[in-house]
This record gives sequence, structure tokens and C-alpha cells, in this order.
Amino acid sequence: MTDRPFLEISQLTARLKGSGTPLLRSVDLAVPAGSVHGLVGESGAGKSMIGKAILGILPRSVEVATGAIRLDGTDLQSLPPAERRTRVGALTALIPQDPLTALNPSRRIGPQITDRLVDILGWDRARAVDRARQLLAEVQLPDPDRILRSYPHELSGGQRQRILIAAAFAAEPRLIIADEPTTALDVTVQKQILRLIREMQERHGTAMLFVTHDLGVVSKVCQSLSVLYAGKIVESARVEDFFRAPAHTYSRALLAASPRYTDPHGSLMPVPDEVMQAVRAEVAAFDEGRAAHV
Amino acid sequence: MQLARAFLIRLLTTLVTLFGVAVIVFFVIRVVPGNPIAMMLPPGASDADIARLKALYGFDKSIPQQFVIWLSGVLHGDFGTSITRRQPVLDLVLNRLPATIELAGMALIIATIIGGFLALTGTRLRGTKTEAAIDVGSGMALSIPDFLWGLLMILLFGVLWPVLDISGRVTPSLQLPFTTQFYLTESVLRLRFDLWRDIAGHMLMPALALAIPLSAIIGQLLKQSLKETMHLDYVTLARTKGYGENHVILREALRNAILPTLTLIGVQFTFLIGGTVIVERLFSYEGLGNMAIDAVINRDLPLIQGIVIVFALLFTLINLAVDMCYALLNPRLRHG
Amino acid sequence: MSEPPSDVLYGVEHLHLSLPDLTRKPLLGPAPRIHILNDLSFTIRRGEVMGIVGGSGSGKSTLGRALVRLLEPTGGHVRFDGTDITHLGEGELRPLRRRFQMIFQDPMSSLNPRRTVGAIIEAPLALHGFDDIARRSAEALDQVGLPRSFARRFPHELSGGQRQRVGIARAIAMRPDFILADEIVSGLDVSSQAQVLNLLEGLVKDLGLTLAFISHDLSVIRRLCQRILVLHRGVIVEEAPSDQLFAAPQAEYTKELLAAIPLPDLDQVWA
Amino acid sequence: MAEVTTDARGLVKRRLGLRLWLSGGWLLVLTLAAVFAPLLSPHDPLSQDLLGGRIPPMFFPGADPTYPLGTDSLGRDVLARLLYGGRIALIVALVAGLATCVIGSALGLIAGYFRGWPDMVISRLIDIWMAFPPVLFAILLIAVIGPGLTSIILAIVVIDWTRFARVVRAEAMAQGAMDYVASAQVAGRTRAGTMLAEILPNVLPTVVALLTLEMGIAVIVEAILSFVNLSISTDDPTWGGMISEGRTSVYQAWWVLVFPLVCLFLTVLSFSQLGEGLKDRFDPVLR
Repeated sequence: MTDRPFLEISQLTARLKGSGTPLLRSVDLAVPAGSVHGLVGESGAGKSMIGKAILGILPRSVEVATGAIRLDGTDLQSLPPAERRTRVGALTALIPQDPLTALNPSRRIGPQITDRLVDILGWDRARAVDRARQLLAEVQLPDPDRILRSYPHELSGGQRQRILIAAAFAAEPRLIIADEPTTALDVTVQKQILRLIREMQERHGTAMLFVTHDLGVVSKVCQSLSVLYAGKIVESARVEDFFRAPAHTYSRALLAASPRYTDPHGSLMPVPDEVMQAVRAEVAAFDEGRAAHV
Repeated sequence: MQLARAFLIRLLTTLVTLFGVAVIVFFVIRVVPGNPIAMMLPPGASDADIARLKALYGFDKSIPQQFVIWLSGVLHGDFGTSITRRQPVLDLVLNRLPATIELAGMALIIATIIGGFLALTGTRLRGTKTEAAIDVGSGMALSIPDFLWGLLMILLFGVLWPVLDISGRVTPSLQLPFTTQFYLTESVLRLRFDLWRDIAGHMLMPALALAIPLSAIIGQLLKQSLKETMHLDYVTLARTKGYGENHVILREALRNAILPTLTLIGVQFTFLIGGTVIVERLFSYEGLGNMAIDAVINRDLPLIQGIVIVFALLFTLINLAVDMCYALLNPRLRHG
Repeated sequence: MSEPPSDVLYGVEHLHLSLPDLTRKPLLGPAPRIHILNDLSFTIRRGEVMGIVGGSGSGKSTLGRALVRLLEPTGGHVRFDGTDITHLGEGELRPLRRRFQMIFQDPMSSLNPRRTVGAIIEAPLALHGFDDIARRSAEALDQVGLPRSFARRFPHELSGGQRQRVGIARAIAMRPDFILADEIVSGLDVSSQAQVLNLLEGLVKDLGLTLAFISHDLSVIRRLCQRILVLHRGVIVEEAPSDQLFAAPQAEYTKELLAAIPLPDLDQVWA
Repeated sequence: MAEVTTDARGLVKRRLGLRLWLSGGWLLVLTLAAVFAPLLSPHDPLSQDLLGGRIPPMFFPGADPTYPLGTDSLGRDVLARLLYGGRIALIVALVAGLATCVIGSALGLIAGYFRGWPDMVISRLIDIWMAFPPVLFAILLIAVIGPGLTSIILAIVVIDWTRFARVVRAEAMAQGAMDYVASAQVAGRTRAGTMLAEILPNVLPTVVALLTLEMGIAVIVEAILSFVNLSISTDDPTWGGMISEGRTSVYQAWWVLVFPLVCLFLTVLSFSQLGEGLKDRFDPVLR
């Protein structure tokens, strides 16, 4: 692998159209090929927004104001829309949150796995179907031919999540964005799915951006992480360093607020008001600094 | 199995509904104060004449007795004889029904095309001024009923800019070589496009009057449904695969968006057929509804009963058909 | 050591609950029944905090709703403070209803969107003939740490954590003996989760409440509960004091559940 | 995120605010005109002048300034008939609209919230009613009970209660599944109490929007019945009667058709837009 990170985001700023409220504040991020990077934060912190900005699926009310998103060195923001779309389609994939709504209920599973290969990458159909079959075996789903012919409602939630993982790896993407892929699942199923994602990621050497609110999950699947507050990265660190000693007070508070049954009195601690005030002040100071520069 | 059971239950409730309609219309119209028999006879007819005629039409029996006789007749395909027209009710109804079906069918086709176009355009251009204009326009269009659209069209295309005929189904002087009453369909099949043009010209305004509110409703419902579908994860997923907006709307969203609107559109279509009654009157179009109003005004009880039952049958059949379509289009039910 | 009977607030014996499966109903005759709860027996003692844990489909919410008689059990007995409430009609239940309250999972659904927070808290008080309703509702807001001015707000004008506090205020304003909390923190961010749990912990102590706390999250349960009931597919697979359950889980399912939780901790053996 | 929704809301509100004012304005003008019809009418709406038939309205050749909107074929003043016709239209709209609303909503609420046998009965009735073509049903009823203002109102209530019942039933069913209903039960509220205190406020916005819609529909039904000569009496001035007459003489005297048609258009449109506007303005959830 090269030294250069596969995904490189620099100074990415996104805001609401109209009011101009900032949603992402100068986000810098680098994910080397084959490595898993976690994005953590509470709801509204902008962690999903980063993935959406890369994939080009931001809500219409949101615009990217400044910054660059480089995939393999090419800045996506400078590409014309149609080219950006096919490039993103060829190089990346998404594992969505809710397996129950992420498959089209009126289409069979087969085409939903192969359509990208045929339509975007120009494979011939037979080869794409072979590939789909092979992937279904890889995610440990028995009887791939039956599944390819099935409709989503004929399969269980766990099966559907496996299919979505298979579909994500179908085109050998270089980067996968996993957006809370196990939040909707029971903890025992979550474990199986997380292990499967890890295995697949390692085998295919894919870079991964793993969006989650659960620091426990991060400690199990990621090599590095960024903690977000109000669209700003307050800390980026390697996982070993972070869980031994988080650098930022907000990160520390977030870690102390996380549930940990092994330590009933040292976990689920409310974030102290001073910490909230401090991190808010930091964001405000950042905004003022930007305003002063402009 | 599941499907067969659902279908059986629907069939049963349909029969209950039809029976209810029959009971209500039968008893309601027998409270009519005017005496239909008296209207048939010349002034000065003897009491004996009246009694003879009453017996002929069965009006001398008690109302429940009359109902049983009528119902058993209906089950044998005998809807009685029209008092004013002195012909079997079934013949009269079957003679007029095709005109109404063609009118309603044309209106439905127009409404689906316009409504579908509005919904797709509004979805494709969501967030723009075009979408806002479609919303406001269809909001107004659907609050104006067919009756007013018909009158407006008479003024616009009948009087102000007289390009279309405002009354009748076909120009009376034309020779019609048709064997059925489906004039529009038969004119196409016989390749008589001269006649087709005349018939379609007569039909266009009443059909448009019926279609405009429905097209606005279809447009709104389908657009709303599309909007909800466009937010679902599988649509987002399709975008990340590299597909463009048109593909996403047409292949991923449309089919799933149509399903929930289908049942609603079925109900709206029955409303449209209900609207033919007054629109046919407005355009002197010789259909079932126009005949129905005459029948009420003339107190032609057997004819009223027959027409109402036929309408009810039509409505329930449409709802049944819509449910079947729903089941066929929905993989969840098809492979249940 | 057996407790004297007056110590038992809830006594549940051989509780069964099944619902008709209308999707598989034959044309004639009754629908087959889905058995959701099978032969559950346990007690909840006065002043204790009981945790009920299980995955989706375990029947934990159904059990909760049977305890506060939102559902009628199909078999067995539920005794509340000595009264058999298993099959009581609404009329007979009404005087008892003040004494067992419930906090719901989704405050967006459980708070009437078209009533103000004040009205939401006061309506049950009025029903049960409390005096000084305005004062009681204001005090309830104080107790859950919301400003009194919130009484004039509508639910959609609050944040998730604030809404859940309103749900708690509504329940404690009635001065109940027992509160059932059904997954009340699962929709919240970790920081609000911690706050709501702290609040509930304090209220239980201050008001001498008995609490049944339903959750899918064993970490949350451990923080709050003295005794834990593990439910799996409608059956109690394990019932134990909290410390004992975490120190030495007995049932296979409990072990599996514990082993699956990803702790924010690099030393955990997980994979 | 919160910001953008408020913004969009604000935009919509401004647009609807305008709609609310326009529609409310027209209905106010109409109400005033109907109330003060005797003062505003230059002529008796019934007095005929066979020599002064088909006088065109103002600004057209041959117009008579005392007949600002012209006369019909019997020489009756179009403006006077329009004003008096507005009275009847408004009475029908208010009385029939409200009666339909109360009866239909009550049945829908009971069916949707209590379910069980009341729902079975009411739903079956709705099914039967939906199998009738409504206009034909109305005409039939008027033929049975005889013409007159009361008959019209009665006919509208009988044919249109299902519109409310259907929508309110569905809405009440959806609301009944919400936890705030379970919460009311935990609090010890009776079933009927829950229906009135918890469910009703939540279906009310829908009911209000339907009510104004129904008022517009009532005006139309009255016009349709007058159009087929089954309304009040052939003499009394109604918009539908004027339209019926105007339809037959549209080539000779377009104004007899145009003015009542414009009034009907504006009234029906205003009623429907008023409902949407009110809902948006006064519903706390949308506000």
C-alpha cells in the first residue's frame, strides 16, 4: 500500500442553505487503505453528515461550503456531478443502518446485488451473478441461488443485513462507509454482524469509515477514531491511545457516560456542565476565529 | 392460501354491500309520494284501469313482498320493466352502460397521464418553484368539482372559442354502422377515424371535466408517496451505487410508491363514475347517469332500482379489481 | 430467608399471555394464538428496583404491560399489594390505577402532542381527585429538574431527554407505590441517558418507590437494579440479585448476552 | 436541522397566510352581501319584466345602469338573484356542513376508537354508502322527501356523512395506537373520556379542514340539485337554478351563466383553502 491515505478530507465545511448554520466545521480526516476509522458523537454531532458528504447524498437543504474530499488523490468536489457519481459508485459502498428498509421490497435480491456491477461498472450479467453467488457464500448465507431469487420480505433481519454487507463488497470498493450498521439489531446478532464486517474488511483490504454512537463498538472494530461535537472534530486518535487516555475533556466525559456493566459506578456518568460549557466555548471560539479570518 | 382467504372475505362483504344497497334503494323509493301509475295513464282513466296496471307492476302487494319478488327476479337476470319506456330495465341499462364506461374510462386515462406526469415532474424538481406551482395548482384543481369544470369548459370551448360540441354523444346526422354501444372503441376497431373524431370530440369536454379533479388527486397522492419513498434507505443506497436521479425515481421509487396510492385511486375512480351522473346531464350525454336523472324525475321505480344496482355493482367490482391489482403488484402478497 | 407477605408488592404466579394471530386466522373459527409469555412466576418486593432484561421478541414489554394491566393475562395471577388484579375490569381497577404508574419508551408517542406539558401532568391528578393540582404539577417539574415555565410548552418543543423527564414527572406526580419504566433511555444519547438514570435513581430513593425497569441493555440495568430477571422467548431463564448475576451468570442465554456486549474497553475478550 | 424546518415552515406559512386572507376575505364579502341582500339589491329578485329580458351587464352595448349585471330571459335582475342565491348557499353550507360534520365525525370516532362491533356496523354502512353514486342518491332523496331547503340539508347530511366517518375513523385508529392513549388508561381515564379528551383534540384539525371542504361541497350539491330543478322551487333564486337557466341560453345571454358560476368557483375554492389555512395557523403541532 502507498503512504498516501486512500480517503483524505481537508477543511470540509458544510452548512444549511439559507440560514448558513454550520453543520460541519473544517473537518480534517485521513483513512489509510485497509484501515477502519470510527466516527463517534451524539446525535446531531455531524458524524453521519461526513459519510453523506463523501457519498454525495447530503440532504438538499445542506451544502458543502469549502473543503476537499480526496479519494485516491482525486478531489471529488472538483468533478462534474455525473462523473463524481459514477466514481463514488465504483470506489465506495455504503452499509446502511436499517436492514429492513435498505432493500427494495419490490425487487428480487439478485439484481439488487448485481445492478451496480452491470449498470455502473459494465460487467456482463453472468459474471455479475457468479460474483453475487460467491459473495453470498462469503457472508455465510446458505443456498445462494434461492436467496438471489427471493424478495426481501422472505428473509430475516439478520439475513438481510448479511446481504447488504455482501452487496457492499460486490464491486471490490476501496472504501466502505458503515452508517450505524448494527444499531437496529439485538446485541447477540450485533456481535455476529460486527465480526463478519471485520472479517470481510480484512480479507478484502478495504478502508472503512465506521459511524456509530457506541464507543464499545469502536473499541472492537476500529484502529483509529474521531470524536465529533457540533460538526467539529474535537479529537482524533489511535484506538489504543484513546481508550487508555482520551486527550480531550469532552472525549473523557463521553467515555465515562458510556455504559459498562463491569463498572457500574464508573460508567453512565452524566457529562458535567463544565465540560459542556468548555466544548461549546471551543466551538464558538472556532466560529469567531473563522469570522475574523474572512 | 392467504390470498384466497382474503379474496373470499372480500367477496362476501361485497355481497353484503350489494344487498344493503338493494334494500335501501328499494325501500327509499317506495316512500315516493307521487303515483307513477297515474302518470302513465291518460287523465280520466278508471279505477279499474289503475288497479290492473298496479297489479301488472306488482304495486298491489306489500313492500316486503315486492322486494322478495324483485330480488328473485334480479337473481334470474330480470330487473323488471321500465314504466316510462316500457322496455325491460336490463336492456335499457345495458344499452346505456357502454357510453358511461367509455366516458369514465377516457377520464381515468386522462387523469392518470396528467396526474402521473405532475407527480413525476414534482418529484424530479422538488424544492423548486415548479414543484410549488404544481402543489398550489393541484390543491386548487381538486377542490373544484367536476360539475364546475364542466360548466367552465362549456363557456370556454363551447361559447367563447367554440371548437367542441357541448351536447350529445355523437352528431345526430351521422350514420353509425356500429353493432355495440361502445362507439369510441368500435370506431377504432372499424378504422372509422372520421367517426372516432366526432365521438371523441363530444366526449373530450365531459371527460376532461371528470378528469381534472382526479388528476390533481392522483398527482398529489403519488407525489406524496414518492416523496416518502425517496427518503427510504434503499433509494439512498441506489444513489451511492452511482445511479442518477431519473433512474432512482423510476426504477427504485415509483413501483413502491404506486402501491399505497392504488387503493386510494380506486376509491377516487368510483367517485369519478358517480360524477358522470351530473356531467352527463350537463353535456346531454346519453349515458346511464343521464337516464337515471330522467328516471327519478319520472318516478320510474323499476328503472331507478336497476340503475342504482348497476352502479353499485360497478363500484364494488372496481374496488375488487383494485384489491386484486394490489395483491398482484405486491410481492409480499404474491409470494406470501 | 423468606420475606413476610406484606413485603411483596407484586406477586406474579404462572403468568401466561397469548394473542390471536389474525394473519393466520381461518375463515371460520378462532385464530391460532401466539404465546408471548409462558408460565412466569416472580415477586417484586416493596422498595426494590427490579430489572427485566431481554432481546427483541423476549416478551419483556408485554410482561410490563400485563403488570400495569394494559393487557389482560390469559392465565395465572397478578397480585398487586394483595389484590388479584389479573382479570379486574377497568371500573374496579380505576381506584388502584393511581398506585401503579408507567413511563413509556417513546415520549413522542406517549405525550399527547396537542396538550401542554402542564395539562399532561395535571390530567391524571384531576382524575384521581387530588387537591392543589397546579402546585403538585409544578413540584413534579421541580423534581425532574425542568423549569416550571415548561408547563406551557408542547411536547414537540422539547428535546428527547426533556420529554422523557415529562413522562417521569407525570408518573411521580401521582405519588404511586410502583412505577414501570419500559426502555425509557433506549432512544436517548449516552449523556442524556446518564442524566435520566441518575434522576430516576434519586427519585426512587427520595420517594420510596418500587421500580420495575425494562431494558435490553444489561449495563443500564446493572447501574439501577438490585435484582434482575432475564427473559428469553417468553420464559424467565434466570432470576438473580444483580451482583450475583454479573459475577456468575447461570443460564446459557445470560452468558451469551453478557459476552456479546462490546465494552468500551480494549482488554475485554470479545471476538 | 431544526433551523431548516422552521425556515421552510415559515415559507409555507406565509403562502398559506395569504391564502387564508384571500379565502376568508371572499367568504366575509359573501356573508355581508347575503345578510344585507335586501339593502344591496336594486330590484326584487323575483320581479319579472318580460320586455326587459336579457339586458347585458355594465359596459356592454345595450346595458341598463339599474341592472349592473344584466337580466335573465324573464327580465329578472341577475345581481339581485345572485345576492339572494348567496343567502341560500351560505345557509346550506353552514347548516348542512356542520350537521354532516358532527354526525359523520362522531360515528367515525366511535368506530375508529372502540373498534369491535360498533366498527363492524359503521364500516359496513360506509361500504354500502360508498356503493351509491352520491349525486344520484341526493336527487333520489329530494324526489322522495320533496323539494325545499330542509330537504336539501337533510339530503346532504345523508349522502355525505361517510366523508367524515371514513377519514376520522382512520385517524382515530392511528391515534388509538399511540402510547398516550395507553398512558391515559394507566392514569385511570374511562374509554369514553379518553376518546373525548385525548383522541378528539388530535383529530380536530383534520375535522376542521374537512368541515370547510364539506361546506364547499354542500354549496355545490345545492347547485347541482337546483340545476336539475329539484332544489327549493323553480322561482326562488339559487345559483344552481341560475346556472341551469344560463346553460340553456348560453349563446344568447352568457352573463346569466357566468356570474353565478364565478360566485360558485370562488366560494368553493375559498372554503377549501380556508380549511388548510386554519389548520396550518391554529394547530399547535404545526405551529
